[in-house]
Amino acid sequence: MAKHPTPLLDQLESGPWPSFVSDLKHAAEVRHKNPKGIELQIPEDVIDDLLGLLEMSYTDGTTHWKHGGIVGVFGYGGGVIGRYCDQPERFPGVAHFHTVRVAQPSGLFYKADYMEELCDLWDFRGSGLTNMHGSTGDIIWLGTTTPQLEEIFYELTHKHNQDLGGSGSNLRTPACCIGMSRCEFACIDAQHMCHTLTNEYQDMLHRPQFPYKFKFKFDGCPNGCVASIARSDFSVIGTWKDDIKIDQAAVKAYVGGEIPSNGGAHAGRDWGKFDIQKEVIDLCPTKCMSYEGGKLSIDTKNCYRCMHCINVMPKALRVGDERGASILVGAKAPILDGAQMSSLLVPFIPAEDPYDEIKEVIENIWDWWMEEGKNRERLGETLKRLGFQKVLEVTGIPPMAQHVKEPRTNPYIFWKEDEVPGGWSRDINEYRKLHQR
Amino acid sequence: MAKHPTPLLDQLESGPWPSFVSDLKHAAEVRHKNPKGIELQIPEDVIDDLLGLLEMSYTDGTTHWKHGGIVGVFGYGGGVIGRYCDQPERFPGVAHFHTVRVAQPSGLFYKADYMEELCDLWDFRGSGLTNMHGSTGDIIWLGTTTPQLEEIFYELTHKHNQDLGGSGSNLRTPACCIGMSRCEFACIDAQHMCHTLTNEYQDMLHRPQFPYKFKFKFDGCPNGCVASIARSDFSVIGTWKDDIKIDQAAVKAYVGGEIPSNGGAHAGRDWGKFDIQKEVIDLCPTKCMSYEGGKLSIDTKNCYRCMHCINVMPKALRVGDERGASILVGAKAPILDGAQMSSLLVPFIPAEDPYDEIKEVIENIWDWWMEEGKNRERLGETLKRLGFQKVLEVTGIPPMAQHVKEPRTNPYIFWKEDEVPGGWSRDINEYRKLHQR
Amino acid sequence: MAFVSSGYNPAKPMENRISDIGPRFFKEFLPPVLEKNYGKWVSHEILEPGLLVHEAESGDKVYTVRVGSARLVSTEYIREACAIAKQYCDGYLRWTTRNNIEFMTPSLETAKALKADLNSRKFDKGSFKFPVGGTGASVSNIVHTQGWVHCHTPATDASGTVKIIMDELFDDFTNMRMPAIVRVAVACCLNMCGACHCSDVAVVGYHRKPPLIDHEYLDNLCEIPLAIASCPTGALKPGKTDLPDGRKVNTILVNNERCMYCGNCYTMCPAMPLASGEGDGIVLMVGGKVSNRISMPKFSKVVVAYIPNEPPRWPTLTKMVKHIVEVYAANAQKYERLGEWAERIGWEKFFELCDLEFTHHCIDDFRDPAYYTWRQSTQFKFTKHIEA
Amino acid sequence: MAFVSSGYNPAKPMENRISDIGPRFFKEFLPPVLEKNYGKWVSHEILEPGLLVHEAESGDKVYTVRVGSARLVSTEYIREACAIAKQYCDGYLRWTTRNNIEFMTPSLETAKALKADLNSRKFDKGSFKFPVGGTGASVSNIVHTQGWVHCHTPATDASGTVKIIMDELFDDFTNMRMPAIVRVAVACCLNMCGACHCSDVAVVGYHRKPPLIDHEYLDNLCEIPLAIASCPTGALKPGKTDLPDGRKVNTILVNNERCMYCGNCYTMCPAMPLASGEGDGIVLMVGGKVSNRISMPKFSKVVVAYIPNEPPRWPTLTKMVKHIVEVYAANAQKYERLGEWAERIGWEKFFELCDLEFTHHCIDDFRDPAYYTWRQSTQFKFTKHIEA
Ligand code: SRM
Ligand code: SRM
Ligand code: SRM
Ligand code: SRM
Ligand code: SF4
Ligand code: SF4
Ligand code: SF4
Ligand code: SF4
Ligand code: SF4
Ligand code: SF4
Ligand code: SF4
Ligand code: SF4
Repeated sequence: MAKHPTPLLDQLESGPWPSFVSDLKHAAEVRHKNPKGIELQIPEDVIDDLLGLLEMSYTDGTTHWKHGGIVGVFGYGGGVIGRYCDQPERFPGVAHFHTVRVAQPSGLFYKADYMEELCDLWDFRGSGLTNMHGSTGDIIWLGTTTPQLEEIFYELTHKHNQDLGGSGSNLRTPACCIGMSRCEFACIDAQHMCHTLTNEYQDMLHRPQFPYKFKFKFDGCPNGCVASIARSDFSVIGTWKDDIKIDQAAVKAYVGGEIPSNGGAHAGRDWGKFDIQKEVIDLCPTKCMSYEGGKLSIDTKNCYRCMHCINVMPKALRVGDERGASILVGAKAPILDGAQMSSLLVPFIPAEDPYDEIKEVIENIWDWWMEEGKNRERLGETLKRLGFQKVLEVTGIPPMAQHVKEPRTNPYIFWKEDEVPGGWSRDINEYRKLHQR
Repeated sequence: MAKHPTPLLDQLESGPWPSFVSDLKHAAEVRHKNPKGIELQIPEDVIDDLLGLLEMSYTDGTTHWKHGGIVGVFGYGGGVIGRYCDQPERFPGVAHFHTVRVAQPSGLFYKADYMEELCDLWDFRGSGLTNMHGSTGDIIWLGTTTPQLEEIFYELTHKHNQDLGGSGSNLRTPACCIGMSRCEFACIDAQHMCHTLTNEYQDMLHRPQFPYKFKFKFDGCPNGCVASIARSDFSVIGTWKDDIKIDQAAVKAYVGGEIPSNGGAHAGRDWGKFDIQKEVIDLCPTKCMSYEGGKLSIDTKNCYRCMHCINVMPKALRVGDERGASILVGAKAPILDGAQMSSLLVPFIPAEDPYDEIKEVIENIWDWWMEEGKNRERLGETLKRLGFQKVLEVTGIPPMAQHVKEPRTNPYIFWKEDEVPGGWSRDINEYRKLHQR
Repeated sequence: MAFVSSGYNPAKPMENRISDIGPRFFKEFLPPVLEKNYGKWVSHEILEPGLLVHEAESGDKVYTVRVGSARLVSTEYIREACAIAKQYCDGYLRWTTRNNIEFMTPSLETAKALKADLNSRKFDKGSFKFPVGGTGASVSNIVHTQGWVHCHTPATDASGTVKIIMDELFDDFTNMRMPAIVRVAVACCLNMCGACHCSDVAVVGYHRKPPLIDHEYLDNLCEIPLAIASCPTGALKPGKTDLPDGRKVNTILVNNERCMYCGNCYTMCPAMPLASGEGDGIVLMVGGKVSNRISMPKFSKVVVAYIPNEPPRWPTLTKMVKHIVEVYAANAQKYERLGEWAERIGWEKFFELCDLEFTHHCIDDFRDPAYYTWRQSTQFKFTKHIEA
Repeated sequence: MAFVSSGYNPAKPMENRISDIGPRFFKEFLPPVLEKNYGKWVSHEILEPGLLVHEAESGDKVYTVRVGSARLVSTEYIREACAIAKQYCDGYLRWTTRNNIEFMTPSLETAKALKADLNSRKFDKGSFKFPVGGTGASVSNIVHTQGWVHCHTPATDASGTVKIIMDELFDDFTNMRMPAIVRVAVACCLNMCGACHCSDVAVVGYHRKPPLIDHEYLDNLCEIPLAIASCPTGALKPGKTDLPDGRKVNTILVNNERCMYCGNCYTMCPAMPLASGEGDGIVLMVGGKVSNRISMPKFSKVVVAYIPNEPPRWPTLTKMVKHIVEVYAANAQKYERLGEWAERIGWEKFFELCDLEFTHHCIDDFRDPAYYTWRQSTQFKFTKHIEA
């Protein structure tokens, strides 16, 4: 018998999609049975009480978690989100229900053994509930009590060689796509870069020194599988400079219908015979391709490297060899001034270990943002407030037409005093000599 | 011999384009000769002094007109722009140099006799210099003295049945394209509407009662030959609802090259044989056309009425029969908050004499803008400040997807108190029953 | 039960302290075939829904089976996934950036057996544990957030809405009949931790009532100036109020007319809750994308300003999402993302085809950029909205 | 000379006053063939540059000859046009919305004779009086403003810049080899009376120095609070200053760093002039359009932030305008307006093809909408700017 009846939540057990309610109920049961005889460090009822509390939310349509709560581990300004419920008498198991953010490995690969070690720790010292993964990328452990936080951290670092992730006005846990591990499109080593920069900037990740949060994300190519352009203050995206490599025989095979288009991604419907003109040439955003006499050509200097043609014919087309990254900056969610996507700052930058060129850009931006950013102002907001020009100045990047989709439509142009002959100081009497009052 | 040497201006006499300097010099000469023996009411040297003053500007790179000056005719709050030069000793002929704005007839048609009468009056009581026409549309008479203003007005109204145009925080002189007088594309009678509304709102035109200036402009069709969408607070543009009328035989004649494309507008270069697919079908912004088996078809419900196909084949395609107007609002130049083009308010409205439906829209907008608009705030700025929703409310126009190019990307949605069950007033104690502190 | 120390000494927190070691190095965890061919992949193919093959320069192949997962998962569930990984994949597994789990093996045969096994595992009430799918032109898993399970600011639940939407769209998770990928995201408040702002379909919880002020405690709990400064619309000002017991306290006054319910003030001050069972609900946004493919990334747009919270199964929400996805599937061209389709046909046509009411709430009125979303043209299509 | 009264009695201004009669009714002035076929036109054709024929349902035709004109014209010039109208066109004529003059006749023969006559008339220093052209895919006349001829706020001249640009582009006024119509506008200050903001080529005069304060007179001449409120960037504040003679006066202080030289303050207060021979000049904007043809109307974009005033013939300006028009003519497709072309190839390509330097001034930093002009994508073309 469940501790709290959950008639509403029970309705989430039907339907094909994996039911978190079924999972939680099962986990609660196992927790009570405790077959491994774990010396549970937080209430045995934690999951039951979570379900009960959630049922209450499902009934009255509001959350029952109290506002914030500052808890954490010594010396770190992040990695733990404090949480207390507003019905501790009825649901004592979740009176404290803090989150621990565990830093994930680049690309979210795991060995089962290691995962199981982590599960053991979390069953022992926490609720056993997790998010795989948090939206930023961390392994999220949901629900433990304040006294367990240091214990968990100690075990993680001492036994599992494993650190916490970010929260607060810190560098947040960087994330990347699967990249070179398994993707033929990767133009940069997103996973390695992510790992390297995460380690390089551990201090920024654990100790708040920024105006607000700051996120890195690394996409291996413009397909954007980690959505860096939408959700990171600093988005690094692989790209290339030279020709797309074309295997003309394979192109013919696509045209002949021997290879399924787009790696078979559209196999669920009959879209008719593959039509290279309609499906590739005409959809190219710059119309820089042509297919004539059985030969595909691409006018590289007009190519946007949008990936479309390569995505459609991955066995015929390959990204170029002169690879590097584009850097875009400033993405963020809507609070406060409306959402932003990242804006192109560096069209092309080398991206080889140890990534010095990229670090230089990062550090220049941080120095400036830490100086000029207001409290709770994301980089994108600082950019909007002070102008894109400013970030060019502090990074020493010359303005380029690539920085804009279009030049300004208003002529409200600021000049620096030294750009205008004579500067700002003028003499009204001189002026009046030519212009009577 | 010229009164003032003008070595710089003289360099504007060469080159093929009509030289205003040559014209002015010639006019100055005629003025001195005064063959008709006119009793000149303002200085004979007015043009010479203007040229001298202008030469001074060409030398020092600044204007020599003083700031503003409030002059006008009794009972009118506009129609005259006061102007004084800042070098009255050197150039006494232009010490006063006020502008008179004479209301132009719709479509800028004139009888020569009438024009000559006006010239006589202006030679007699002014400088004889004009702008044909001002950017808003008026006949602009450049340069007279304060005492002449009432005299000019008296003669205009008594002898020439002619009123002044607008300036100040008034309705400005409305303007229109040539429309039905000579254009086969006219969907509305732009000229008649312009004339009718100008007369209807004479009071608004002459007596300042608005927060700022307000401009009407009337384009017969979406080609926009009077640029109403760019330069009027209230832009009326002809359009239609039903099918574009197609003369299939004439289409064939275009395809066969028998009729020059676009009314011969491209005859100055050899663009090759007319290609209906490339030049019409593929350029249609909605791709709602097709040309198959020698037959042109248009899917009306997807047509944007952009005019392109009609412009290219004016002898084969005609605008539809169910005609009316779209109304767009809020255009203005960049000062203060950046330029605006007009935004679509009424997708389709009947536009037949006496234009009652349109007047209703105008008056609803004015009532609201006069109430809510700040001093020196153009309608477009009020719209931006208070939201497009407001103008829908006051005009009683239901919100439609046509009002936007795209729906909002931010979820910062305002609700009216009565739209939300329970409204704004809530009881913290009730809340605390469910949510402990 | 008894407290068990990890070895940590609270009296000397720095003793033996290890910190700043970061995450584990990912290469430790790479399946051997991936490590061997790192950076040397040449192509891929989706053999069946949820089953991918990647081929390396060396000729090596790796087969990947992708499965959906609730994201809010227990260690029991993770252990089961680990056991599967051990049985079929030498003990390696990974998660995708959208909360799916991937099992990889160099053998097609193993992959097929694995797929069958995964699809056979169910929870006791019948839902799949590891449904195979989410590849290619499908509706993949939903990126989402905490909701009522853990957060203090939600206006809706996340795990529940995800469950019911995925139930509704399940066939399209296991199938690849969409014109292009369809990315759904759920965020339970305007903070949008799910980064909904660039999703094909974005389900966003939001409040619709101004904050409720707990005058009695406000001055103790909050820094009044900070809370006031946090309001983006300037709806707050300092004030005083009389409590029922006669005490006069400093507090914050809300200009309800200017409030847009963003919750920024509540983030700064717990004495200003916004949550309301009758006010809160969902705004539906569509047409965003992240990839740079063909068109540039796009923001999602508000197409339904309000859908009530109807737990546990949010029938109005699921119906609307399903309907939009179906209309999109029926009308868009191959490769065309939802937003690209809507832009091609025009948003007025989108509303018509999807049978959505266009309300004043869909018109942007937030700051100066709003102007650029209005229509500065006579170009529009006549739809049934105009008759209205 | 002696004052001649019109009949107006200054002592009794309302005596016999006629007001609010509006403009003359346009139908009085319509050539008979237009009046007869009013609203019944069926098609048109441009027979030669500057010579149009329109055909009515009735079968009637009217031939129109269009000529360029300086707009700033004397009564002498108008009288000459009237005489021509009387000679060839029964005494009717009109102006176009772009300051051209049109002569209409139902006879082709007359029209041809008229055209020859018009083209033969010149000013004594050789410039045409009535150059025929401005139709079809040509560079038509320049819409413009007052400049140094009459206005108090200009940063450049209008009549002069128009003259030199039209001299430079003259062949394209009389010729129709452009890909589409090319509309040039000149405005002498940011008030942009010429509605430059939507022109293919927009030449805009602007100041580049903050206002110069005439402290001695400011408080007498201006309402200080109004002037301060007029500044869109908040660059002004009230203050006091000591005059050389020791008097302390109320005045306005300018935060030069925040000033964008818009001149709004000067419009409100004559004691704050901005004009400066060394600071003032021209900003060149391109790519705007007004028509709804194919693409929606577009704003012009800043492509050259500053061109010095070089009266009398502004050689740098003319060279740049000419160059851009030539590059456009050589590269755009038939029917493609300048802005449509630039958008199709991408603005980075436009700068490359036109050999223009891209400076920080071209990046928008005015208010929130600026963000939307930056590039939120990895889509861009490599141009020589990137090597830089
Ligand atoms: C006479 C005039 C109307 C008037 O009331 O005075 C006029 C007359 C015609 N316009 Fe216009 N337009 C006139 C100003 C305009 C303007 C306004 C402006 O330039 O300030 C525009 C909008 C310009 C813009 O988009 O920036 C304008 C955009 C058009 C278009 C759209 C062209 C395009 O490619 O976007 C057409 C259609 C066409 O050219 O095929 C058009 C078509 C026409 C037609 C063919 C209409 C007709 O069937 O008679 C007329 C002859 C065009 C020609 O000269 O080739 N008219 N036309 C104006 C002549 C101005 C001049 O002297 O140069
Ligand atoms: C596994 C994963 C990367 C990872 O590190 O985990 C991944 C893997 C692949 N992506 Fe992706 N993408 C993954 C998230 C994304 C995301 C991010 C997101 O959805 O949050 C995007 C951006 C989505 C957006 O634009 O809103 C993304 C946009 C693409 C695209 C562009 C598709 C488009 O039409 O815009 C491609 C190209 C394609 O599909 O042909 C692509 C292509 C691929 C390929 C084919 C790359 C390759 O050669 O291996 C992989 C298989 C795709 C498939 O399943 O059909 N991947 N891909 C992610 C799987 C998520 C999932 O479980 O569903
Ligand atoms: C756990 C997580 C949601 C999830 O279920 O996955 C989360 C949860 C919270 N986020 Fe978030 N954010 C999470 C990823 C994101 C993302 C996505 C991302 O990083 O890619 C975003 C959008 C991208 C961005 O950074 O803009 C995001 C944008 C926000 C914002 C809005 C920030 C902004 O500048 O617009 C807030 C509000 C704030 O910071 O005050 C916020 C605030 C919060 C807080 C701390 C609530 C608050 O107001 O203080 C939430 C704590 C919930 C809890 O009780 O655990 N969270 N948050 C994600 C972190 C897990 C992880 O570490 O992996
Ligand atoms: C004469 C004329 C220019 C010309 O050479 O043709 C003109 C001249 C002046 N305009 Fe204008 N405007 C003229 C048409 C326009 C137009 C075009 C139009 O109406 O189509 C515009 C752009 C459209 C618009 O209304 O936004 C225009 C936008 C302005 C502005 C900016 C208003 C704004 O809201 O952005 C100002 C500044 C102001 O009002 O303070 C302005 C102010 C002025 C003032 C009164 C100068 C001032 O700061 O007080 C100029 C007087 C010049 C003089 O000495 O004669 N003028 N002005 C045009 C009126 C002639 C006529 O009646 O036909
Ligand atoms: S972003 Fe590019 S490199 Fe990375 S996984 Fe996606 S397709 Fe591959
Ligand atoms: S990558 Fe994109 S822009 Fe480049 S050729 Fe292929 S489709 Fe065209
Ligand atoms: S706007 Fe239309 S109706 Fe008016 S003149 Fe131009 S083409 Fe003709
Ligand atoms: S008017 Fe424009 S949208 Fe309509 S069919 Fe013609 S080209 Fe297409
Ligand atoms: S979206 Fe809002 S409610 Fe949901 S987890 Fe993020 S902060 Fe909390
Ligand atoms: S909810 Fe947002 S808008 Fe409303 S008072 Fe709070 S901060 Fe201001
Ligand atoms: S643009 Fe400026 S300077 Fe020129 S006439 Fe208009 S207000 Fe005067
Ligand atoms: S010129 Fe414009 S920005 Fe500068 S002080 Fe004056 S009003 Fe302000």
